[in-house]
Amino acid sequence: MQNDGKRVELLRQMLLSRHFDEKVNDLYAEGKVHGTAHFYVGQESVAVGAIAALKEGDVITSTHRGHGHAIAFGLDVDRMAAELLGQATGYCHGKGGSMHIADVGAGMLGANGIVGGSMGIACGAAWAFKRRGQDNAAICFFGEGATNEGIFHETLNMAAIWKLPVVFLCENNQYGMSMSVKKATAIENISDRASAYGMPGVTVAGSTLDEVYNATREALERARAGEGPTLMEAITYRYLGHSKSDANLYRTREEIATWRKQDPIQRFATVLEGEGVLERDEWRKLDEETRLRIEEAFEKASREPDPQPESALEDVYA
Amino acid sequence: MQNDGKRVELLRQMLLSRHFDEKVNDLYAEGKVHGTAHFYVGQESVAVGAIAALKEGDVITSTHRGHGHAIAFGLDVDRMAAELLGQATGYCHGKGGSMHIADVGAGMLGANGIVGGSMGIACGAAWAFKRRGQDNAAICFFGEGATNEGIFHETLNMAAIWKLPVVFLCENNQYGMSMSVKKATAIENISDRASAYGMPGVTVAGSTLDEVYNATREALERARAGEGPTLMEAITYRYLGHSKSDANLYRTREEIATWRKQDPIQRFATVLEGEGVLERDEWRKLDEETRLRIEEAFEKASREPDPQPESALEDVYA
Amino acid sequence: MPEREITYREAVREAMVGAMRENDEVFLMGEDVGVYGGAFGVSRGMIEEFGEERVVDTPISEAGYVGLCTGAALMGMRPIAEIQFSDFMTHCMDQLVNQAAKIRYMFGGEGRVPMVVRTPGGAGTGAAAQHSQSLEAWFVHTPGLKVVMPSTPYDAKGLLLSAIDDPNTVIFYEHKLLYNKKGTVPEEPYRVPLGEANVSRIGDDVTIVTAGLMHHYVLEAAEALADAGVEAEVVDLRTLSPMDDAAVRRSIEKTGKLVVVEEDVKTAGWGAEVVSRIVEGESFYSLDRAPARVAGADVPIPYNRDLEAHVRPTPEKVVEAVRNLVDARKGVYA
Amino acid sequence: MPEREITYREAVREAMVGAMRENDEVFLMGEDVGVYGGAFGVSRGMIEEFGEERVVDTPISEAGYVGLCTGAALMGMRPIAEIQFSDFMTHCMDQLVNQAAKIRYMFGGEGRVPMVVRTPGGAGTGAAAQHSQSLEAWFVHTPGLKVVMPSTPYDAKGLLLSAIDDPNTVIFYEHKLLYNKKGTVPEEPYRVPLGEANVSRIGDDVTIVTAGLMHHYVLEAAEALADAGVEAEVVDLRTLSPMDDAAVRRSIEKTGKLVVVEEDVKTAGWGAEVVSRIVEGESFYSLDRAPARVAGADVPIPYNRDLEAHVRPTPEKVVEAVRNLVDARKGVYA
Ligand SMILES: Cc1ncc(C[n+]2csc(CCOP(=O)(O)OP(=O)(O)O)c2C)c(N)n1
Ligand SMILES: Cc1ncc(C[n+]2csc(CCOP(=O)(O)OP(=O)(O)O)c2C)c(N)n1
Ligand SMILES: [Mg+2]
Ligand SMILES: [Mg+2]
Repeated sequence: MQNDGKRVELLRQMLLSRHFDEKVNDLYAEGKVHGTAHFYVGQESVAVGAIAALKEGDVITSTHRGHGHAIAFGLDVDRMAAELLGQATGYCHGKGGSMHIADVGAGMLGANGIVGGSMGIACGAAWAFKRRGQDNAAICFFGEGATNEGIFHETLNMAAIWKLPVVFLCENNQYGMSMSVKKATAIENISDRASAYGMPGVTVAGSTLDEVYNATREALERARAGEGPTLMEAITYRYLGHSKSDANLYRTREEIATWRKQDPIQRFATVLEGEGVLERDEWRKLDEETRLRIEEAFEKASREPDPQPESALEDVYA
Repeated sequence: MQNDGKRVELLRQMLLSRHFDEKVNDLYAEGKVHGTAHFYVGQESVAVGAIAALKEGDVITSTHRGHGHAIAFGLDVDRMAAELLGQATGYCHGKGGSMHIADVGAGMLGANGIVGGSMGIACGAAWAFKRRGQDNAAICFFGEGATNEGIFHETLNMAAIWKLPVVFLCENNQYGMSMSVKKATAIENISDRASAYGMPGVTVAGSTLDEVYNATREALERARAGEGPTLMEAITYRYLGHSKSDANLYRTREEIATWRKQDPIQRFATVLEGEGVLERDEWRKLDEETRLRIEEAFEKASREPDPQPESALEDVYA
Repeated sequence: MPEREITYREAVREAMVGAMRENDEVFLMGEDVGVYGGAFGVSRGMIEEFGEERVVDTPISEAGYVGLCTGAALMGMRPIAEIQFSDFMTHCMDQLVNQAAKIRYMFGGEGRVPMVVRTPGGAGTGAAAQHSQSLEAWFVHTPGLKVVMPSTPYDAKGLLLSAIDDPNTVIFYEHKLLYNKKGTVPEEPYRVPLGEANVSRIGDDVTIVTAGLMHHYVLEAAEALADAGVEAEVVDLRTLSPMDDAAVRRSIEKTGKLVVVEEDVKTAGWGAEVVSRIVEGESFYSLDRAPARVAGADVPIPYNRDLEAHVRPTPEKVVEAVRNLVDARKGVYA
Repeated sequence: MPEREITYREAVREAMVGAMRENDEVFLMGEDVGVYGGAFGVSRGMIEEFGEERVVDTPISEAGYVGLCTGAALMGMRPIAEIQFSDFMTHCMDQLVNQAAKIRYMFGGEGRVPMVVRTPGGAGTGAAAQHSQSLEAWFVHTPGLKVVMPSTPYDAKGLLLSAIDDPNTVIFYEHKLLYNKKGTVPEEPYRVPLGEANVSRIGDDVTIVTAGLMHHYVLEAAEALADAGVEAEVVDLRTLSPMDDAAVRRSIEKTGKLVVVEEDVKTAGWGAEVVSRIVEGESFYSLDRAPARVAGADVPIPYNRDLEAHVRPTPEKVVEAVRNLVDARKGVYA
């Protein structure tokens, strides 16, 4: 388990992630961001807990719902904000937007607008680690909806037969857009699918950061030891709509309220309080501090330069 | 179980299938057929045993290795032979060849040159049965290699959640082309994959016709009762190369010899002998009779007319 | 009686609802088409009328459900599959190209696949590279498929009804930026035949061939051109495959000038086929100028609004291309 | 010293072997590429030298392993993926088009995917509709991908080495009917640059643009035409994307006549792009005849040998098209 300073940092990351997405949500409502975005609010403990178990040189792949992964991986919220506003200083210099934020050099191999789209990429990174004899691993994040795409099946099978150092981390937030996991599959747990590939499957309470952290650490150890991949399922929930345009017709207010009660941030803060790592007013302060950090990021980003129109014709080929 | 006459008929179908493919193999060797073909020799008990459990109005989908399924389904060897020779009187009027033999009206929804290519089609037929309230079912044949394609995953999941009347019949003949199932997957049995969809999985000895028949009958009963699909795995083996051009470098002579010892036709004939249904010389006679029937089919086919060249431009649209 | 105006979205829905009332074998299948009403709200309200057996929410399995619809169609049903964004057609290419498009031919004419695949294409929504593509040229290049791309609510309804009737697989392209567009649409069912272009504006000076959203950009450009004394004849193809090049040819004989306006990336887009069909025939000799294409730039669609506008065709770019063509021999749009 | 002749198959292999000896980061991955040596024997013997870690047999999971190669390339490796028949590219369209082709652009230039996807295309083997397609136009229509289609053993080796060096994703089309074709190939490594056409025959009367197997049909036709007094200039594009239309343009200025010969189906094939690039520019005014395309018929490939021949381009059809073009204004090949 992490030391106290690290644990406070994890809380800070969750708060940063929460405030980032709440801010973006507001900006959409005000018509100040265009395109679309998908909010991670409610799921923060998964990205933060899992990524905390990584070490230098490890990589992640993300999804359409990628802000939280990026922040947990340490990406700069200034450059993320700039990207969302389409600025030249954004991670993708304004070409990618919310669904394509990446920092390949750092090991964040990209959000992805295609459901299941990054599963091959994660395996390829793991392949490179293995071939190069590096002691590194990849975490591949995806939603439970993605586990019904063919690519899920193909990549898990290959990772298993070649014992690739990758952790498949399914964030089961109960819905793929409007489709309930109960209707989309006829199984109890998504992690049950692991047995189809001969790899271990494990389900954890996604709202409990420590559970996510511990399970990921174990899976990463297995991966680094050459024992191959693990299918991890973190049970979680998204509070907000699927994307900016979602009338939430497929679920009830009560359901959302119930999940909000087991909020991952609250929960972790309470744990830290119990451990005597952090006092209540300290985390209130942290909350405010991170909120302001995000305000500042978007404020700053709004003053960044637009890309040159002609740059639209560049970067197609290397 | 079937009555005596039916059982002799099943033996006859297996023999017809064996002779058909051995004949085609010879014709290739002599350069008398072009394109490619995949031989079912050694697997006959699977198609014949499974299809024996069907009833009027049921359908099947087949694969690149489809001659045996077609014959077991009752397709006319004359028109099959004609198709292989590219004649106008063939099932596809010379346009399809070995990999596309079909008789949609009869319920044989086609061989398929794409690995996994017919799995969606089988589900669609099952969907139609269900929607129309028909008491029918589909058998979807495919090889163990096909179970690593994404479409396998997607269609099994959909069939499970919607309880479609379909039996997924995996013919595990140990190889997908040169790729051993042991290397291509990290699991014991292909039928273990059923649990990823919440459907039953069952593995049977494919060389034993009665086992195949019984398991299929059960699966079909389940399907017709609205209880949904089953993943059946029949352990089997192909004696000949993957296709006409295969140097068999990936397996040993001994392995082939071992499997030939448990030949499904021999085995079933011996059972019939034991049951007193058939005497040894009767099955020798049947063997010869079916061999001649195939000779005759190809002889006849060779005298059939070629299609008109202009017909190549027809049938793109209905 | 005043003519009824409804949106393009409603027109598409009306066609589906009409067909489903008429024929129990028609059903709609896709991601979030049920209570959610589809990502663009096209099927909103349909599950209430037809139930979840006929308005079917699928898992995220594009290949799987398009394959299933192919099989159902082969059995004589009339499936309508919805692909949430046309960019995801990449997932069901095998089902569409190797199965649905070829089954009839491979089986020697003994079988048919009367399926419709509806999908919204196009850019302009800030959704970036994986949610903004116009990939219809792939399907135009696939024998056995038909490709439809209506530009108005009227055509959307009439063409979709024809597509559902058609015994072949039809790829039906909608456009996100058209869904809210209103137009006159009769309440009763009617068919607009597949494969027939619509000459939506008469003019003597130049022929502009287009389809889908671009049709509106072209009409806008045509007005601006008219102000400058150039009368454009506008041919809305409506169906890209089979392509009504005869209609284009007739117009060219009059105008002697051809501009194609397409949203997809220029290189190997369907506009190249329009140009080629015209120039490789007699019409070549009717052209008094080099033909021109106004198309998407050969890049993925960028996120930033200005960058996106920079790479897309616009009415202004159409005007410029036409003026270059008309004004001077050498001013060909490049 | 006599010039060494090897087959196209051996040339492809030699490029792979050379690159793998030079650079440990290069590997080959695909179905049956190991002991089987690939469906067409291209990688035969390679697993013996490089082991199964670098010559990797995959499960039948085209999307999966092309996705894996995409990721490995993003990490700086140099994967070569083999798709057993180009018809199965339908399975990995998402990985190629939505991921590999766009990653660099979507990431604002911060990332690259130096992957090669080798695949045999084309008909003529009696393998029917699902094993005979020429789908390269789809990739020509995809910004971010390069598309190569060598016609000779020399080009196959030199272009493949360039493709492996290239920092972008390259789709490398081989042809089943070329594998046994022999030609002079230097033993040492050399590069043929991507994007440069080869004028393989000089002539004044007509320009014939082609690539791949069709190049040989065209050369055969050119000989027959020469006997009849028509001297064709032959432009072998070699790379379809980026397309060297400048080379075509230069030739047209001399000959004034254009015939494109492509194996893929005519409608919306890459030949339409060649024609369009020529006619929408200044070259339009250099043409003294309507250009013509000789292409595959707009049908799937049928099984029967005669039917197959009927729908494919042949040297005879090329001769006929050129003669129609040269002889008379109205005899345009339709
Ligand atoms: C291939 C593909 N199909 C469909 C979509 C549209 N889509 C975007 S997100 C989404 C739901 C994804 O569900 P899940 O994987 O559970 O992730 P979550 O949104 O819950 O985080 C859908 C259907 C897409 N982007 N890509
Ligand atoms: C999508 C696709 N990939 C690859 C192939 C080439 N291929 C044809 S059969 C085959 C092996 C199939 O193995 P399996 O499913 O076990 O069937 P079997 O041949 O053993 O009957 C392969 C790789 C194909 N036809 N389609
Ligand atoms: Mg989800
Ligand atoms: Mg097999």
